[in-house]
Amino acid sequence: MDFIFEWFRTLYSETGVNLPFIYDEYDRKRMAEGLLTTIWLSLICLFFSVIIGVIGAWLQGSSLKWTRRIVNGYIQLFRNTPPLVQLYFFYFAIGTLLPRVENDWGGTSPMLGSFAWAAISLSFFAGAFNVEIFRSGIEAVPKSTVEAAEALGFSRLQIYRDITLPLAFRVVIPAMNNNLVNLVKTTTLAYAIAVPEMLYEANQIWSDNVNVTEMMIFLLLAYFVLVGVLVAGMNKWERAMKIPGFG
Amino acid sequence: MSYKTDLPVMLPVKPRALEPFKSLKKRHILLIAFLTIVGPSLVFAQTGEFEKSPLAILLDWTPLLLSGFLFNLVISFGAMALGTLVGGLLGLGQVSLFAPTRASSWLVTQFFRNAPWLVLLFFAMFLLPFELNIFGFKLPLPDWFKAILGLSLPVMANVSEIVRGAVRSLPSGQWEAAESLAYTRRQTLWLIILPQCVKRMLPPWMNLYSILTMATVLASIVGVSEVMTLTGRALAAEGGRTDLLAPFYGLVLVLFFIYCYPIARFTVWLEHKFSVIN
Amino acid sequence: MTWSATSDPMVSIKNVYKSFGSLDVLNGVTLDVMKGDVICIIGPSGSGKSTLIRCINALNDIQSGSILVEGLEVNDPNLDKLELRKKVGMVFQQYNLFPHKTALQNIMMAPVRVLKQNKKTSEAAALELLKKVRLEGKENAYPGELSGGQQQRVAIARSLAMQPDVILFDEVTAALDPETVGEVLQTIKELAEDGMTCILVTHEMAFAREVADHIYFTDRGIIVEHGPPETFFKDAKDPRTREFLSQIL
Amino acid sequence: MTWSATSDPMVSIKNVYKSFGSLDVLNGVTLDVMKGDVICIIGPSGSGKSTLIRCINALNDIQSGSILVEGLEVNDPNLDKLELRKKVGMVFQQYNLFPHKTALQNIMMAPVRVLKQNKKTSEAAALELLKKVRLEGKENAYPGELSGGQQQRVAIARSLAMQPDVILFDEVTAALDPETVGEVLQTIKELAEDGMTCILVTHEMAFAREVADHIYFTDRGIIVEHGPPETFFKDAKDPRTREFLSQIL
Amino acid sequence: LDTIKERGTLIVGVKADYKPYGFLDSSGTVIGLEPDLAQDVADKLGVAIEYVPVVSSNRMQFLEQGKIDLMIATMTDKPDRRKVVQIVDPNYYSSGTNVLALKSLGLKDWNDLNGKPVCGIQGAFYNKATSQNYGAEIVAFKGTAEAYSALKAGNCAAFVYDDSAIVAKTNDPAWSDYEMPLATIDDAPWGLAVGLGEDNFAALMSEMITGWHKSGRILELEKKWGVTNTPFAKEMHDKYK
Ligand SMILES: Nc1ncnc2c1ncn2[C@@H]1O[C@H](COP(=O)(O)OP(=O)(O)OP(=O)(O)O)[C@@H](O)[C@H]1O
Ligand SMILES: Nc1ncnc2c1ncn2[C@@H]1O[C@H](COP(=O)(O)OP(=O)(O)OP(=O)(O)O)[C@@H](O)[C@H]1O
Ligand SMILES: [Mg+2]
Ligand SMILES: [Mg+2]
Repeated sequence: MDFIFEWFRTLYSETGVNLPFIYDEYDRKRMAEGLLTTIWLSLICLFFSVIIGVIGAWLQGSSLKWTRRIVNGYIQLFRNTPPLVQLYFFYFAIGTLLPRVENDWGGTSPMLGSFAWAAISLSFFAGAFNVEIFRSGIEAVPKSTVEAAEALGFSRLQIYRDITLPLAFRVVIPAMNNNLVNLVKTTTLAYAIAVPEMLYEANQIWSDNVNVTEMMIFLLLAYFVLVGVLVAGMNKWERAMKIPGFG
Repeated sequence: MSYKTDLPVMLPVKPRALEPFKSLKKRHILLIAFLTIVGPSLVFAQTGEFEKSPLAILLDWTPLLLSGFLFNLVISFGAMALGTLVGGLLGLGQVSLFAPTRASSWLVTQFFRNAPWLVLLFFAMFLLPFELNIFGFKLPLPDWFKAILGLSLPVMANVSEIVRGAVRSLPSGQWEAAESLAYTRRQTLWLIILPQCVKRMLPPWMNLYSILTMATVLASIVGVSEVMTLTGRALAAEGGRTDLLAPFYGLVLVLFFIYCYPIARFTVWLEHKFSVIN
Repeated sequence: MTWSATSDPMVSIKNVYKSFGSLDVLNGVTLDVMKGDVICIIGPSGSGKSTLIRCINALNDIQSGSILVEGLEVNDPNLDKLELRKKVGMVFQQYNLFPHKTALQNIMMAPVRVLKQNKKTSEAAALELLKKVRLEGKENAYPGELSGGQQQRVAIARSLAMQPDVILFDEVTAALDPETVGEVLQTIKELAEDGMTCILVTHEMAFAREVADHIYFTDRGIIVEHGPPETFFKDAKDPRTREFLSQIL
Repeated sequence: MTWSATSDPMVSIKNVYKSFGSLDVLNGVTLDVMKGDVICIIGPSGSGKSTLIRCINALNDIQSGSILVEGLEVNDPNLDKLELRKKVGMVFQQYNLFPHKTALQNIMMAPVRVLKQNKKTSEAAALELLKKVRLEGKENAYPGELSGGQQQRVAIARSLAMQPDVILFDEVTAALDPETVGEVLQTIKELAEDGMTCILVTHEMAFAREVADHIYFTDRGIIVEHGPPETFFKDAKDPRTREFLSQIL
Repeated sequence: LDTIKERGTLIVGVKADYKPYGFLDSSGTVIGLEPDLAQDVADKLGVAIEYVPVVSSNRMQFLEQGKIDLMIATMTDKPDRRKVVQIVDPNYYSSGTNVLALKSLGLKDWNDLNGKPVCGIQGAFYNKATSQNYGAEIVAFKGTAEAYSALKAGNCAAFVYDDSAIVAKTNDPAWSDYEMPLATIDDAPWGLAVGLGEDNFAALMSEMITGWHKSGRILELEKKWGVTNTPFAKEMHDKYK
């Protein structure tokens, strides 16, 4: 290991290409934490945004007018305002309205920290898109298939869980794929509320080392790999979900 | 072995049949405004901790914030124009017959499409010089212009994909018919293919514009004096009062919503209209 | 068994009216089906055959009249639909199998989920049913991998798995290739011979003549003529019936 | 005019081989078409009829053999495709009109843009052609506003506007409603009577018998049998041809 | 200098988010201690004044490009900066690093910050020092507004920033529960700058700064903007009196 670090240190002194997050222990730790935070935040948001999508699409099919209206209002509000402002609104505005808890350094702090708010805000943002995506998937399931399940005595919830949702899922994977890739890219916004994700840590490092170019290129490559892994995973999943005999 | 069945299980996702175009209703805005601005201010007003009510302060600052929002729009127009221009060329490159052009256009498109917008913005902000030296002329590159450049990069990549998608979505019969009438490839592209693509490209293009407009607030992170930056400055000037946060950020939300929601509705309407015609 | 009105009917339809918006589809339909009966409903397109059959199953509700299925009143807002559907099976023109489940799973699912049957027993029963519809060996095939006729037979087995007292068939051979129609009709015939109560909508006159105990002819939402097949096909009285039969036969 | 090999043929196909990947579609096709001839190519689906016709127009390239169109070698990498396509018109099964242009513009566009004709003259010529295909008054209609048969006639007029020496028709009536097939066939018949050289792929046997000077039957990429319609339909020798004809007629 | 007179306006780069040194009022004009100093210069020259809001990352380039004539923007005087712009002697002001924290927290020493979340400003040079030397967990925001909000909301235990700004804050009634409990570190003078080669202008400015110190103008402005008089300002006043 050490000689690799040495090599990068020499690279810096010889060519000026400065990659402190490889050879410097402090920066390496920061960068690794940033990467982990980004992955963790992405996974949490992926999970919850899909949950929100599934539940929202179910509520949208409700027979109660007001339930549908509220879901629609949620979708329109979150789709038509900047995610960054949503993040600020959640963190600064709503965060201060919630009850406070004792913290371990002798004061009171808001119930939720910046990471939690980033996770909530981004999940709601991506969830708004997922509701629409699932809704269109559900509409693509033929009515007659649902009727067949009805005729077999399935309840509404059973039909949704066993028939509609599994079929809708398969139709929407490409669209959802796209949305989730966007979500991973959007996690960079958490930078603005000081969530120590990759962009934040990179920014700290370039402030200290004045190596913007190197950090920038590293960031672009890192996101490229992250998005690539996600897309590969989703494609694999799509193939696994493929129904034999169709398409 | 697979049989043809009529089971339409894997139908492509269809755009939802829509009621006729319905524009934003006043009460919708009022509701949102209440939820985001007035409500939180009232919660605080009852605590009576401060001398001047949050709403009054917000009203003081509104003209300035509006001017900041106009600046966001200027940035969005600039980035959209630039991104569309370059992205259009890149998209044509992606359908070129010349393999190296096709491959390199594809690569550039994918690269900028998969990078986070914010990172691209930082990219433009920090890696572009403060001024360009062209033949001894010093062309200053102010921050807002760099923001336009930075935001136009992802726009460019997305426009490129839109163009490619639209061209690919046309039935191959159109190409063949034109070919057998002895049109050159260029004539086919400009006279037959692209005019038909415009209609297909319009909805995704408008969608992209809406996304771009919402992304202009990212410029605040790199210090351009747009609405979020001004909001930050206003809050600093008012001394970091926590009761002002909700109304101020709420106002920004409302501003964007009023601008972007009609665009979204119009886009869905267009999509629906075109899908009926075709 | 021949048609009779003496003992208690299994399905009893009385004076049923049904309209979609301003379109009147059923204009007072009355008919009874006894246990073990096989009845066929024939008639021109749009005459309300499918609607009638769907009403029996509460897939459509009716405006007025009464439909009694083994004592359950279908036209009752407080009807327990699950109870009804355990008694009444239905097979559709478009088969409507669940495409993401294998043939076996399609058959087992409802007994396990709805009747809360033990998985083992319902699997055994499902395999038995697959054998009955002559599809041994296809249990792990997905619907997309089966021909139309095979799919339709799986659909019949799926319906049988719920052990209904009566099965409704809505033009179950209309979407099939001519070669596979025979397989499906054979399966239904065997069912009828086993004593299952069946209500069939069909355009296959030869088949109707062979298996039906009683034939009903509908036009514009009413039953124009009915009778046992021997008399029905030979000496229909109503001019519309005669015209229809002359076109079809 | 009857089929002969004495004078110079307008289209001369010699020993053409063509495959898509590992799929051999044309396996040595040879045929000649004289000026003013109308030839029909018939054969089962997938036998390579469309592929053959598309090769004449260089929409598909060939692996080996030679296709000469008025002395132009189509299988020549340096071929001026534009020159070829000015000589050869083509009408497709799916019409492929340009949906964003009116009927008149569809017809005028190529003469103006490709042949650089004067706008006035080509407009006059286009109107003349519309009259010929009996669509006077439809000049300002968009393709979406025309029936299938009308669209196909506009497509024929569009092809004629380039004043080609030979026109290729690929099952031009296959996508049409039965009522409008007649209009289109009538138009083609008039063309043939005017002395236009035509190569037709068709399943309309009666039509082929009436207009063709010579009929070719293809199967699995080779010409199995050919001859003038009188003898072709009466005493085909090849068993495959006979089987095909027995199914179709 | 001639161009300024010819143009009739003096263009000054000032901060716009740094209360009380330079900040916005609700009409969008910049006010504060530094703009007042700039106004003095304009008055002296007899020309109108125009403010250009600058941030740390662009202020020197603006001066280089000639986009602004004069920069009074809380810039710390550093040797490498003197290579790029002409920093005028003597320094007009000074500040160091300190923290703003709740009185109830009872901070006494920088080491008390160990393990606590401390708000900061992205790109500030003391972030790394605070976290490496004293073990604080820096939570860096892009601007002061966010940092103050986060502190007030209780997201951090303290806010590490320029002491002069913190002093001003503690005088604000809304912040009466907060204090500046630690000893200032890294005290450094602020420099006012003009473009390289603008020697005449630099000489004039040098004279102006001496004048401000002499007359006690700086002390007076500190009072006006609610800042307790800083040791540096007093010392300079004594020195030039
Ligand atoms: N859900 C519905 N909404 C509105 N009208 C309907 C609906 N279902 C059926 N109809 C109409 O009711 C009439 C009877 O339809 P039904 O399907 O019962 O006829 P059918 O006798 O089964 O005809 P076919 O032989 O074509 O299946 C038709 O005119 C049909 O258009
Ligand atoms: N572009 C292509 N790529 C691969 N295979 C092709 C292509 N075009 C045609 N084929 C294959 O070549 C074979 C011949 O096709 P062709 O369209 O010439 O048949 P055809 O005689 O015109 O049939 P039909 O009467 O159905 O139109 C078919 O098996 C077809 O699948
Ligand atoms: Mg029916
Ligand atoms: Mg063909």
